[in-house]
Amino acid sequence: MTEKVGRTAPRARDIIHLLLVLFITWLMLTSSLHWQEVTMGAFLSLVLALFLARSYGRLGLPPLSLIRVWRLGVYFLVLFAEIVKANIDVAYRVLHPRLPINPGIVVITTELSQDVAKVLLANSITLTPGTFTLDIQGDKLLIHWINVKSEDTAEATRLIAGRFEKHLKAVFA
Amino acid sequence: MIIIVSLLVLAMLVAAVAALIYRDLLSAVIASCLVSLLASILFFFLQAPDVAMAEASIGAALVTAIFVIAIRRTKRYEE
Amino acid sequence: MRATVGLILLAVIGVGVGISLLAIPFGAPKTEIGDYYIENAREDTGATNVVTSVVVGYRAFDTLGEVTVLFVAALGLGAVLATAGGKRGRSGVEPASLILSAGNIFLFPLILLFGAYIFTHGHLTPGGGFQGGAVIASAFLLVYLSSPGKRINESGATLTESVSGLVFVAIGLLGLTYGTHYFLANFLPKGTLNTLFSAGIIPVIYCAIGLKVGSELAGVVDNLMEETE
Amino acid sequence: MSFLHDYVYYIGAFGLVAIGLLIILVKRNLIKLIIGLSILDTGVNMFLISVGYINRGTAPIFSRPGLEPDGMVDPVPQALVLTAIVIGVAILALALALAVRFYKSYGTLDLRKAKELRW
Repeated sequence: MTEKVGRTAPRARDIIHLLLVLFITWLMLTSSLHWQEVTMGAFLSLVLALFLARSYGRLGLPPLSLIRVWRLGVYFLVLFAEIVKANIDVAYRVLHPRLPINPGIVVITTELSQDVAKVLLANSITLTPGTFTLDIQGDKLLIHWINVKSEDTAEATRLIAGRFEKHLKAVFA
Repeated sequence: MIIIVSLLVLAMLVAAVAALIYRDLLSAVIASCLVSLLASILFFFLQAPDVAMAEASIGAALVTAIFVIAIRRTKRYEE
Repeated sequence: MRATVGLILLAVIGVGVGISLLAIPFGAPKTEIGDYYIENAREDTGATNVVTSVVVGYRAFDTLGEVTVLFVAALGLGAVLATAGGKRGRSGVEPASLILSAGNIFLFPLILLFGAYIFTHGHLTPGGGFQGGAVIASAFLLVYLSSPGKRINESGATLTESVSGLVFVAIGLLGLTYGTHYFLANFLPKGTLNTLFSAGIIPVIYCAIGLKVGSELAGVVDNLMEETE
Repeated sequence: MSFLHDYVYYIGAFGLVAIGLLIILVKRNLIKLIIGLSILDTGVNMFLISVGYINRGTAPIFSRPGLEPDGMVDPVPQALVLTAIVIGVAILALALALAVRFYKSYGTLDLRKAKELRW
């Protein structure tokens, strides 16, 4: 069945989604609105989008809307704040003379269903100092934690993923 | 400026010596990747951005990947 | 014995090269041709990046030879690794984790776009066909890492490579008939300085080089990864 | 300090060439030899680029209108090195393919073990 799915024509939604992502990236790369740059960018984005939209569709991205982009922006702000907080925490632990760490590996579960949402969650956890995603299997994430506060899965999920999951669910709902 | 450059050159030579003495070929390849990376920064300081880009994308990335693939197909340790 | 001979040889070479290095002044202008290129590259080729105008303008024929060397090396690599009637496939590979495979699907188009950005802007900013081609090849490397069993479309890669090589030669031959009548003459209009569609044939050749180098290097990686029994 | 300013890049380039040569002369493992070749390659490129440098020079790109042609570094060595890097990767890949082939034929990467190649 998967073989057959791979051969079908790409959906228009995926093409438009990828096209927009590529075109915005191109505008950021060139940082110019000269008509030649815009034409070239539109042409390259269109070619790449037509060729690659089929595999892109497998990511399971939600339909595009402005509110989602806004929520994604909010999510990045939350992520930035969390990174700053975790940085201060880890710096405190490293500089403390008694080194109050308790490293270990815990398993957490996530309620997110889309692959790309899980990857975003895993990368956010990795970006935050002190926690590091080792692997994803199904809805379970394997986390290395510098200061294990709880071995319990539900409690660890609340402490590590809770702060991101709420916003990610809003983005991908 | 000159102190930064000297430190970079020193680090590059240390990485090259590390590539010489490691018995583990994988470590030696990573050390030679470090040589290429530091050389690309030095190329940038020498006002050669084109060459710095080529060295970073080819010398540091592709060459390392090709070496790692070749080591996977042969042996990892030098006897 | 071998090490001793090597060290003695190295010491001799080292003293010789060291003495000659001390005689070369650092930071002083040396070649007159370099000054000529810097002064005249903008009028002659229309490219703002002087290195690009040397590589694909003044010395384009040399670059054609270099691309040929790369092609022959890739061909030789395929010939060395191929065994007659061998079974092709990759053994002992595990599927990559979700982070790598999903991240690869998302990043692959962006890396290709970045490579295309580098080689289309070769005449304006640092970069060009060789760097962009290497970026494109590294995108295919990411595909190999995320799904180890996957192969590139070999006929597609060969087609891209041959067509871009042909474009390079065809543009050179067109220069013989139009304009100033020499091989690889810049016969297209030079356009306004510092815009994307300028510098005549330089961006076209650099795009061809970018695609050619990209498909060749991806083919090299593919050939090396292939297990032949 | 002035000595360092004049010669630090030359020292780096020369050191890389020397270490690369040393690896090629002393080691017998084929892949180690190729690593030495790549380090030597980087050293030679480094030397060529540092010969083309001009004190307080700018990169040879007219990206802004105000740039003067006088203070630009020499573009010719840069074009040469760009070529050399790409040729270098092709040669390395070919050499590694030969090493893989050697390993398949002799079951080892050690040059001493292959009698026909001993010197």
